[in-house]
Amino acid sequence: MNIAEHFPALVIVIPLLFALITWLAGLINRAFCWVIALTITFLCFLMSFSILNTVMHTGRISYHMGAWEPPWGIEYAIDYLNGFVLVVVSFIAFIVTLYSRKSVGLEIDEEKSPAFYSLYMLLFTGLMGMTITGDIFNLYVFIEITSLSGYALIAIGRRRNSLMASFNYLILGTIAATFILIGIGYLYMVTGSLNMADLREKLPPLYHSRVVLTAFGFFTVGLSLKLALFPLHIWLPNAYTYAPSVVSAIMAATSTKVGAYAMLRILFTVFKVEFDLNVVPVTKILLVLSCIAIIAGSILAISQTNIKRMLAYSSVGQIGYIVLGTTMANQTAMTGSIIHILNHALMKGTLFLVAGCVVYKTGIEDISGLKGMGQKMPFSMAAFTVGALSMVGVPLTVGFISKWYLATGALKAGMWFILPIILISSLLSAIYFWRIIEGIYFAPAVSSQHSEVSTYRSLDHHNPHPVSRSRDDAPPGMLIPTLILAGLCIFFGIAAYIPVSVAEKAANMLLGGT
Amino acid sequence: MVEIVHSAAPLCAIGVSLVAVILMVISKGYPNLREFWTIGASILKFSIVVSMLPTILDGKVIEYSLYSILPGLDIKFRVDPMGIFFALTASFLWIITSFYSIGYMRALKEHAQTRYFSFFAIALSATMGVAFSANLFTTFLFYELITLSTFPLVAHTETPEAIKSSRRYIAYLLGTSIAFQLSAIFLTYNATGTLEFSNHGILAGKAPDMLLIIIFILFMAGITKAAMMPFHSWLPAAMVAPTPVSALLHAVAVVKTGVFVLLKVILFVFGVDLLSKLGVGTALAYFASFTIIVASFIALRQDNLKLRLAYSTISQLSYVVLAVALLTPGGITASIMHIIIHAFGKITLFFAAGAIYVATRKTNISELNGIGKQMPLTMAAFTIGVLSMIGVPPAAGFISKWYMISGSIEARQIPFIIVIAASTILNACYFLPIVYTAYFKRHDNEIYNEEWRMLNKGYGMINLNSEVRIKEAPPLMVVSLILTAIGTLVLFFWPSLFLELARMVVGVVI
Amino acid sequence: MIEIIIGKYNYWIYITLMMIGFYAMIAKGNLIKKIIGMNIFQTAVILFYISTGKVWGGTAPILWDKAVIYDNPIPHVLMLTAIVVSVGTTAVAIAIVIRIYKEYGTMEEDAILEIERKQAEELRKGNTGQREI
Amino acid sequence: MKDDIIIRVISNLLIPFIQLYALYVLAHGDLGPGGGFQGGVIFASSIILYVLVYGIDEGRKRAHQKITDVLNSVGVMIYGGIGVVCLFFGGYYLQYGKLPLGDLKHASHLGIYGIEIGVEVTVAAVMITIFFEMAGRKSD
Repeated sequence: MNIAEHFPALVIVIPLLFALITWLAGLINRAFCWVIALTITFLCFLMSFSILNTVMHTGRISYHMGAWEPPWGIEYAIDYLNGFVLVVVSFIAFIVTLYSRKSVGLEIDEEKSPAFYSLYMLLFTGLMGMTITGDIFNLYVFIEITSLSGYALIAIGRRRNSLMASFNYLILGTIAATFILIGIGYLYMVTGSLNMADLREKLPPLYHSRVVLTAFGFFTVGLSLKLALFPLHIWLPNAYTYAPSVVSAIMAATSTKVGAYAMLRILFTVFKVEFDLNVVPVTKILLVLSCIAIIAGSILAISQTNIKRMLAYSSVGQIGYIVLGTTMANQTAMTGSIIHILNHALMKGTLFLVAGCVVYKTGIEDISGLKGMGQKMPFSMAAFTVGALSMVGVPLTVGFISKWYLATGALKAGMWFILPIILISSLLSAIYFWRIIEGIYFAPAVSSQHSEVSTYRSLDHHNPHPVSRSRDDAPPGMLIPTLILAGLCIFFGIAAYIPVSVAEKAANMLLGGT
Repeated sequence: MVEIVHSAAPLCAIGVSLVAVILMVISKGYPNLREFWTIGASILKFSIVVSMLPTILDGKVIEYSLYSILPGLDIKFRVDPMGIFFALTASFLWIITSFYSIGYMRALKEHAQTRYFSFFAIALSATMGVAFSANLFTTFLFYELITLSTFPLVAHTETPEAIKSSRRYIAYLLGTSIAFQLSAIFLTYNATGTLEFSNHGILAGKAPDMLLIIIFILFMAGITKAAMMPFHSWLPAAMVAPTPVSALLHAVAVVKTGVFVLLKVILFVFGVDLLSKLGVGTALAYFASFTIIVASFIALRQDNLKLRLAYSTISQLSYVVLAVALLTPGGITASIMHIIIHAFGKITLFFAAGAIYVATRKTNISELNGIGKQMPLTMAAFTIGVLSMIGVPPAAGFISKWYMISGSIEARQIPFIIVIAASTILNACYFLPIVYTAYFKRHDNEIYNEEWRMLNKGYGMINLNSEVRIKEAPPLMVVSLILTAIGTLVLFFWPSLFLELARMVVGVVI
Repeated sequence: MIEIIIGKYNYWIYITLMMIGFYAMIAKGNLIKKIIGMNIFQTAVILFYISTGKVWGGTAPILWDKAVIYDNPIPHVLMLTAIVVSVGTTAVAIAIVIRIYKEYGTMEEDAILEIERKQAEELRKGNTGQREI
Repeated sequence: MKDDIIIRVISNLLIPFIQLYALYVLAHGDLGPGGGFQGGVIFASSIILYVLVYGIDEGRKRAHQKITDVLNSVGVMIYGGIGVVCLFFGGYYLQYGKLPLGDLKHASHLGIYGIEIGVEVTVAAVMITIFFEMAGRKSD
């Protein structure tokens, strides 16, 4: 038995089984949970990496569940695109798990921590499953696994505001999932198939059928809700703000990304590019929506005072970027879109993890709470700065790579008006991040050398929480994962060819090339 | 074809101060050691730059490809006559500024000195990066690095006023470069498929004229470091920084980076032929003229010495732009020469302003009555700087004005001669009163002392030394500013090396 | 026209049910009613699936010795999964609502939002108070 | 309601049959209508009936929380475990035919039974847990 052959099944089954084992182990000793979660996410990361490696060498892998042949059985199909997303998801999950031990200890009741890790693993299973599956109904099932564990994770914290956030997410998430289910039903009605690759072959003659058009409409709306495309983003800010920091981090970094991936799959694998461009003007609609999302997300982010809420709105804008690249249907922009899945996961992961560090150390979520933190938490704040610069799109960070591809792609497609939109949003993000960075490093705070000025400073109303400047950074368990992500923000900004080489192939594949 | 030498020397020149930063942070607790690293790095950097000079004078070009992020996004260095010209200026003045900084920071017992020296070194690295960059991407990269690394320097005092000004600083520099410069780069890449500088431009024939003009306008608006109106107000705002920062960065490194990049864009991205075909050169020249005159008028009204110098800088920077916009050999020579000539002159003036501040804590011109007697060396240097600004021999300013006028004549653009003449008069109007105040007005103290003497007649308790209470600034500072003043004179008498480099640039682009 | 209404009555039933559920989910203020609406919504989809799998005159798809007309079993199987999902969603929803009731003492959305608004205002006041000191 | 003799006797009588029926539904799940999910729900309903009659505390004694909690997970593990065991015998995930349980048909048959048992255990345990969680809350 060649075990590597079964990795596609194992990356789903192992976390699923261990989600439950985690919980049982928690009955014996709560400390086991974190160890198991860490081991399993790491194992899955290695397996995903191996899968991607195989895909890069041999092309598309198809795994038949229970040895049933594809059109009938459930197929797990891995190509360049989802191999890439698998690695991203499992890596971020591993990093966040590494980070979670202290943070969970602070933000979640101790007796709930086994449940937390169990749900966390289920969320991870769901995300991996959504990514890997080649069966459209299986996709729905994994969307629901992801969502259900997501609702529970958001509500698991101590804050009561999180309950309403979670409930609203649940209602909207259920609408979204049910819409997707209806879409699947209609496609099954006319084709009798649930396999994505099979649907791709069977659908073209039916492209003008009203049933297919209806199905497509339901898919688009349902998935847009799932990935929080403006104006269907309303569940996202509250959910990210009130969830425990770890949950915000993993959801912001991976959950919406996998949603975007599912969108790509439906738009470009189940349907063909010709359909999106010629039959239904969906690319045009999404183009407009994503442009609005980019601008609106940035503007809304500026007006926030809670740091996690600000990051959440910024996510709304960034999701706009991912969708934007797909709508132009040319390879450069599509590459930008796919690579932004990784890049945004890294950047937003870093930023949310730093927010978690600050909450851990000070309990403050307000932006003003970050003032003067440059002295107190130098490493966390350095990571924040890297993440922020990356969001702005400064060269040598990952943000620049995404913007480069999106902008040149837009120009190649002859869509000039996208250039100002991308740049305006960069400017807006520069505004809301620079505000914080300036506060971090140059906030008025008590310093002995400037006694004359410091009396004035302590009266300054901008500084409601005078913080001591003595160094008191987050514990290494939280700091190291944060710094790893921040480091990767720079590493992949420089060694961009690594993810780009995969993303380019994926984009080419989605657009109908070989 | 130009012979290309592959060498890592440009990378060393950039990297040496970055290495020094690490050493500085490590030796945080030992000020003397830390300052040693600054000085050491500056001298090493200058000598590396000088070591490249013979190769360049031989007509060769040094190239070094560091890394390629993606196709089209290379970090690549090329040392050409223009780059080495700028690098020589900046790295030489860094040595002097280092000494001056040490004197200044220690005399004022400033806080966060390690941060100050570290970011200063980073800014200089970035300046070298711009000087040696071989393509627009590398330029943009280091351009942004300058902006980011000078921010802590502008906000150094951390007072609310400094924070406010630095916010404006970053908003102008980062904002315009993202909004305009980056979009111009995207458009250029889209049109040509490359970002490499080329001797005759890369854009010719690659896009419709309308688009080219748009790209040109975007570039001009995006390179805000050149402080052309209406994007100039960051420069006066940046004057809240400590004086050495204003001196080196906001009179030399940052603003000269602006005009340098502008020159690069005009000469190596568009090319002289294309621009004269499009006819935007003249438009730019008129624009620059407007800035020259208006900034001079604003400078007239400033009482704060550093602000007056800042507006003078805005006006002088536009000389460079005006000269290159003429697109004639004389104009280009003038603009390149003016980079170094203005650098030496203006740094002298700023050094003097800083020395006056350290010695007297005075910042306003109206308070400087009689200062020339108390600080004779400083004010002598200041006077030389003023002469250079106005363009009076034997100060070097004369040379650039000379070439500028000859360039205007070559281009048959008489209006610009009038502009240059008018601005010379204006320069004199706002600089000479300072000199007059310093030498010929009686110091307040003298009046005060006389009154005091009369009042206390018979008590015998007069401190007879009180009128010389104000002494020269610390020796490190005075020596520095004298050196730059001498440099201004030397440039007038022996400009041949730099003229040679400028001539090489002209030979290449036309 | 009449054919569309009569002949495809299963769709009309499913659409009506779905809209009832949808309305309840969006418009009702009581959280439990929202959950009920959600259940109706999901049930409507289940009905839709099952009706598409029906073959006129077909029997249950059980393996007999002789070949007969039988219904398409796949939609049924799929709906088995959907029912499980629906049960899971309902369970999570009710669990959250129970906690909401415990925390806020009400299940009316408006009342909860009012409480949250007041809380936020107090927090803001507290902050400004701190600032004035 | 445990004081009501009729209800008590009838439910005592019914509960074993309900449970037996649950197993019947399970056993015929592979070829006929039914299966683990339905069987599990039916099984859970017997416990729920018991609780309705005898009250929560009495019910908890029969279906102890620890046990249901563990069974929640065990069922899924049976399911997943069988799938993984298939891998060891050279099959794909859940390819029961490769299990060493006789010929292909037989092995598939037994494999699917194992799966159904797993589903039944989990569904029954989860239903019971949900019921206890909802019903067992005091009005605190």
